Amino acid sequence: MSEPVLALENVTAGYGRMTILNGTTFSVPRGGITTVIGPNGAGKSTVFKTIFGMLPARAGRIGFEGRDITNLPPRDLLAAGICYIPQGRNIFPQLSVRHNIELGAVTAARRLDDLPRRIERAFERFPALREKASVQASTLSGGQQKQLEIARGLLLDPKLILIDEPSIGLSPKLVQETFAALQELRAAGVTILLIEQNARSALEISDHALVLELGQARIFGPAKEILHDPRVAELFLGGLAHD
Amino acid sequence: MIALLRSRPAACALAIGVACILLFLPLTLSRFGNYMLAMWAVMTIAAMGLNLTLGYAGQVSLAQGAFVGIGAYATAIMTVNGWPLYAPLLLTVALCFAIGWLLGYPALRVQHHYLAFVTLSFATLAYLVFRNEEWLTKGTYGIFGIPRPTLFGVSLKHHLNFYYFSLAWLVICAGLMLWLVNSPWGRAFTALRENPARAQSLGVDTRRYTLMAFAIGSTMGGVAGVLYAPLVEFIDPNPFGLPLSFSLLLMVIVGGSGYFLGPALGALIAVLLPEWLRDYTQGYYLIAYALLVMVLLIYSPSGILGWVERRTADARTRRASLARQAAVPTYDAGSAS
Amino acid sequence: MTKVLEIHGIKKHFGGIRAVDGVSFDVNKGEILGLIGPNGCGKSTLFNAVLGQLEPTAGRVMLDGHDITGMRPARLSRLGVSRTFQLLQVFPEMSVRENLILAGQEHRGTMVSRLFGPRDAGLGEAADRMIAFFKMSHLAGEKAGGLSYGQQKLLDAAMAFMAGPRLVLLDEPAGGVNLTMLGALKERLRAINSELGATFVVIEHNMEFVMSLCQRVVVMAEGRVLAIGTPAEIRANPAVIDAYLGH
Amino acid sequence: MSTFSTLIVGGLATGAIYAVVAIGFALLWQASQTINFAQGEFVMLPAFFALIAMGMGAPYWLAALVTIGMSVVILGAMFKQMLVDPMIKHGVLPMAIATMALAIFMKESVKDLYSAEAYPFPSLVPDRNLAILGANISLQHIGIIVTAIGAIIGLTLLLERTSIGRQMQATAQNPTVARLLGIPVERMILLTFVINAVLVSIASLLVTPIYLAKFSSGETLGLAAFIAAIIGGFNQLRGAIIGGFLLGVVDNLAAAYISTQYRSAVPLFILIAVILFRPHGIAGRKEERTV
Amino acid sequence: DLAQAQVKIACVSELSGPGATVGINFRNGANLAIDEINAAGGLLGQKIEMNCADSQTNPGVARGLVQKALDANPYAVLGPVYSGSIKVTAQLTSESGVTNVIGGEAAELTQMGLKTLIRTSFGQQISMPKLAAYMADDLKAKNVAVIWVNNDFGKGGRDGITKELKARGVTISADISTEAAQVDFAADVAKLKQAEVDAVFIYLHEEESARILKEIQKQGIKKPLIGETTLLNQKVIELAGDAANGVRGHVGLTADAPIPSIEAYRHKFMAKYNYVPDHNSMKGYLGIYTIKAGTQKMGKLDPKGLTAALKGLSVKAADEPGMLMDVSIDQNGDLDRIGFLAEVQNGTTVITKTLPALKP
Ligand SMILES: Nc1ncnc2c1ncn2[C@@H]1O[C@H](COP(=O)(O)OP(=O)(O)OP(=O)(O)O)[C@@H](O)[C@H]1O
Ligand SMILES: Nc1ncnc2c1ncn2[C@@H]1O[C@H](COP(=O)(O)OP(=O)(O)OP(=O)(O)O)[C@@H](O)[C@H]1O
Ligand SMILES: [Mg+2]
Ligand SMILES: [Mg+2]
Repeated sequence: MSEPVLALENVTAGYGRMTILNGTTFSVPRGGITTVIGPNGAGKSTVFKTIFGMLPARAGRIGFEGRDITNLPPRDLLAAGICYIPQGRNIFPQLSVRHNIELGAVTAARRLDDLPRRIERAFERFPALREKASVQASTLSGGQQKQLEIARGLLLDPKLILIDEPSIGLSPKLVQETFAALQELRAAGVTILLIEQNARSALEISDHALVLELGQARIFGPAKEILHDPRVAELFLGGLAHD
Repeated sequence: MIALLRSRPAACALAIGVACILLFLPLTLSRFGNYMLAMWAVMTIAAMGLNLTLGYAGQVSLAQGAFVGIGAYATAIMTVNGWPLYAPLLLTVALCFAIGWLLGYPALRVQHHYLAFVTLSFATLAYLVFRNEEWLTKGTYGIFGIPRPTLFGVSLKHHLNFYYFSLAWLVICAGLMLWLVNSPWGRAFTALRENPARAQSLGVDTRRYTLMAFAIGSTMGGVAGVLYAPLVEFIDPNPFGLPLSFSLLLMVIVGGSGYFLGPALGALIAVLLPEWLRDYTQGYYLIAYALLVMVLLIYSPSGILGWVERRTADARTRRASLARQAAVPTYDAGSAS
Repeated sequence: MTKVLEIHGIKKHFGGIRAVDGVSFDVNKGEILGLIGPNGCGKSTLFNAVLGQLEPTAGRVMLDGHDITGMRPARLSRLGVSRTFQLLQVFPEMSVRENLILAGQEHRGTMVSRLFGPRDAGLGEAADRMIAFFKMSHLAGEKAGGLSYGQQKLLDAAMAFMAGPRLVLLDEPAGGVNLTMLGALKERLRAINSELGATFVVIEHNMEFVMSLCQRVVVMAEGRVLAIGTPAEIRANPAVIDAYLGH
Repeated sequence: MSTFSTLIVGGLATGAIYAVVAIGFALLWQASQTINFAQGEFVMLPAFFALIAMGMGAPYWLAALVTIGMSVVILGAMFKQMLVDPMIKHGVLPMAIATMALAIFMKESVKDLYSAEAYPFPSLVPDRNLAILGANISLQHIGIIVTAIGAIIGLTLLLERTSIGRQMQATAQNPTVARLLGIPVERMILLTFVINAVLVSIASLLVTPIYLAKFSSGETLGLAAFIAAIIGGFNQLRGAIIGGFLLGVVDNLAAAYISTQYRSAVPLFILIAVILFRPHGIAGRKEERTV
Repeated sequence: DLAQAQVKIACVSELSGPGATVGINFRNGANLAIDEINAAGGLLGQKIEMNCADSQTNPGVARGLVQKALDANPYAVLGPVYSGSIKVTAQLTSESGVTNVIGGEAAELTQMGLKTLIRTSFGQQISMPKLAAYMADDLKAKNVAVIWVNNDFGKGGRDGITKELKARGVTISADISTEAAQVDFAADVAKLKQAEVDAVFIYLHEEESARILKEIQKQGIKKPLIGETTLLNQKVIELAGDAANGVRGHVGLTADAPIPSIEAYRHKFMAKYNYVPDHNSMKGYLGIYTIKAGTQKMGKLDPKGLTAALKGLSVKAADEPGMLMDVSIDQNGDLDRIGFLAEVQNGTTVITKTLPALKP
């Protein structure tokens, strides 16, 4: 296994006086899909927010490609080639869909010339967005909004993608297509860190899996192994797969 | 905050202390001191009403001052013509409740600054009626010689008596308010503020609660007016213009919007602080006052009690945090694979 | 088989956009009905048009044979119809427990009786039981806004159950909920369904959830009904596979 | 007839003044979701910068530049740094109240430190009258109308057509997401308030010859502009000018044909009808899909 | 309080709010007088000490402050200027028997049976008849338009002049109310234009007066424009420019009067505050000197006796230059004094006629 792209060492973070991550430690190998699973409230999203500088790490170190990126602002992280597609609803309701997507490229002003091409590519990936390109983003359906966010996140073809539960609100077909897209990106050498509650399908396409509980990395290992680990299945995957 | 008063012995001590101050401090004060304290009590009542409309139910109203005016004029007109004080009191309660209810209707259709505009228009109209309908309100000449009532044979002409009278009313109103916001209604009002759409889908009749929030809040404003008139013994339209509504709004926000005791503290800042500052800043007391208000809000945008709340919440969170650290993971990596 | 809800030719247009374009189907008493369809096919809009959140452009809705078209949500709720929204809809500044009590209180007595009644409107235990069932006891006092996504999703669903409803419409209750808790949710749903005889209409993209839970499934596409049938039939329906399930 | 046109033209003239100030309200809302209740005083103060500068012997053009510069620093940067930053996260009301206090602070400071008197103020455009529709309108007002329209066109182009403008809107609509897309949120907010500062200082130079330089002249102006912005539709810049004109004209007509005693309420109630009929103002658009 | 080394005079005035400009002038005038008196050895050898409290132009606040002042047993109370506030504060001062020298002009103030009120300027019941007579007799006006600012200042003037004009058989064919701080007078002047009148009576504050004069010029109305003290104020002329030319009226007090003592006052004031004083500043100034005159008549500092000493007092400017003009105070506390008819001619107020005191 090549040296890790992303490494967390004893990271402590939380909200106000509330400590959620204390001493979280794990590392993500280069060029693969790593899926993070764990109960609701385990701290998965918190890990992402901390990595991406949305929450201050009170202690510990976060390294990206050997470089210390602890508590760097999102702007720098984007420049470094990391992107973060959060959970829930993250759009600019009164702006048009196209403008929403374009804003995914503000950090790359110098390469704006090929922006139309990139947006075109996003529309190919999610055709629904093309017909909605000029409407207010708030009128989109839940799933369409999620598509918008994913398209926006992938606009600058980053090196490391932090993506938090992309499957929420997406139709099975689009989930398959999104996962397919992630696999393509992996093939192109992009590293993907994925949080999924839709864990079985996610683990199917993943190389590695990380089980997070109470803000601590409990297990890290090959996705297949963890998928078939009976205790994991029973504790986090709602019992053994019935197939 | 209320819960705090219930649970914490420290807070109970505090409450008793405050009670003592309110009861015995006035004995040591000059006529002026008591006049200002009474004014504080009166404004607190009005601000409490607004706190219900705005702080709990989340309905912006820039018309609270107008209701104080309505109460004050009803009282002035009737008592000058020999009616006893309870007559205008009843009238005011009925009148302000009704008008407040009606003023609530626009709120069913528009919100935020649009609602602010509608209520502001009403406040302007009320002021103009006070000023222009001379046959009723004596217009800009104002009404003077407003008698202070006699209660159980005790004349309230004396400043100290009138202060205790106002204080008594403050206690009554506060009691009613406390009971209201602690009833399921209080929860419904909060829900109305937080997420009306969801509240509706859960069976909260947002229409009726909105109207209620306006009606009850306005009524409190009216009651404050009923006390204001005999306190000052003269009224003309000027004190009941927009500035009063704004300063009541200020009291609510600075004290802590949506906190039961917020208005009392807010009124303390808005009514007593400037008077206190006069003696230390010569002519510049309003500048100093404005500065202090800004600093206070910069330091705690959620008002004085917002700050208190955060402090108390911190302690709770710290405990919860420790509990979370102590929790045993269902899966310990040791026995993996 | 008695019909709880009848949807007759509901349309909802936004300017040129025909979000819902003439949908009709019935919901039988005591069934759990799945509602699926591609993103943007009009499921949520249909819910909103049926439940008075949006004024339908055309069509009628009957509850127990009574016309309830465009009836205010609050009244519907008090007729025993409860729902969840697709986007998280909790009361962020209220504690989890308060959220749940609120969800039930308006169904207890009248406005006046509530004013004079107990603070928790007699729903304290019920709320605590609900919290315990969804394993959130340690969060009972937390502000709902401070919960994780999945926790809020669960709370949102739990709120829909508090009033002991007769008809529940859930818009993607499973999204983001951990598989283990999803089992619990499913169990809860079945319990309310069998014990209280409540009827459910569930929008969900999680096929495992839908197929294992629902007796019938309605498939929508582009604002219309594409197919209605048992899970097995739907799974096998090529049109559905093509439009929605994928291969 | 000539009376009527006098009223209309006069109303438009006054309306333009409201509009010029109202633009600021709309801008601050669209680009930072804040309401500045000191906006009137923001227009009152720069005139005194100019007076002081001219008092020190500076020619008008220099005084004007100094005024704009001072405004940018004090009403733009300092305001943003000291008041907006700590409060912007906490919703509209605390900010509104803080700016109310700021308004008192500014009024009282000018009154106590400069003077309570009203001072005439040199006009950028000559104080001559022009006949339109048989009614006289002063060049000053025409200047104001032109500026108002110019400012609105300029700002609309900035907000709708440029990436910067969209980043400003994005910042206002969802600061968190704006941050994680790498939008320089801080700078966008600063920019918003700097633009507002330039706007008010220009407005001040144009309006003060008519309103006179006086500590209290911001009160009525600020309120009228606030109302104009709301009527126009808070989230649309062009709404400001529509609202301004409407308020000015309705005000005159009401005073002339309905009641002078109720002149300051009648227009409001006419306009309430507008608001209830169009809950998002005349030019305003619905804020977003709610369910 | 005879023991104390200083004479404490309590001042309550409108230092903020709508009345700020008026009240601050009042205070400045008073302070000027006090400086002079103290420099000249004080009042019966004792220094006068005065601090002025801000009533925010709000009767409720004014009441509190006068209460506060009385709690400290002052020698006399000066102010407020706004009649509304005076109505409530005067109740307190007369209850406590402390002399209250006021700046208010409302007619009824001295008719409310309040024992300790003393004016510093004509009440409207004195100035309005003079104006009405001027319009009816000199101008031969048959019908007149009245434009007034709708607050207690303007309303009082409007009611006063209306009464007097009606009494002289003049009809009010346009009665136009305006707002304080109003900017756009197009509608009002348009109404004026429609009403066929022989003269226009304008009773507004300074800035508004200036604005309406400009609008009148703009709409090209050529009727005689009549006003009371404020309309002919130097400030108005400064603000209105040539639009003010031709304005005429009665002036009770004016810093522009061609009287040596007043010119001297004007210079002293401008030297101290470097802006042109208005009549409100003179009220404050005269207020202090009135107290001085009363005290000297008593020959001792007796707060209880002061009112009595002042009532019926008449002072010659020759004996007390600070009084600026000969004046006599009647039993109600009203003044009798010369007044002026003035006209604005190319940018300056010219006194066209000096009206003698009623009882010279
Ligand atoms: N904004 C917040 N303020 C306070 N506490 C928070 C906040 N967000 C999350 N928490 C707490 O942090 C813990 C972890 O939250 P997080 O969102 O990381 O969980 P998660 O693993 O992403 O869960 P889910 O699978 O439901 O998304 C939760 O217990 C939650 O209560
Ligand atoms: N207020 C609105 N204005 C304009 N178009 C709207 C509005 N609301 C919904 N739409 C459109 O109607 C269509 C249906 O939206 P809806 O949210 O019902 O889809 P959905 O079936 O719930 O999709 P999803 O599974 O993604 O939630 C979408 O194309 C959406 O863009
Ligand atoms: Mg999460
Ligand atoms: Mg949906």
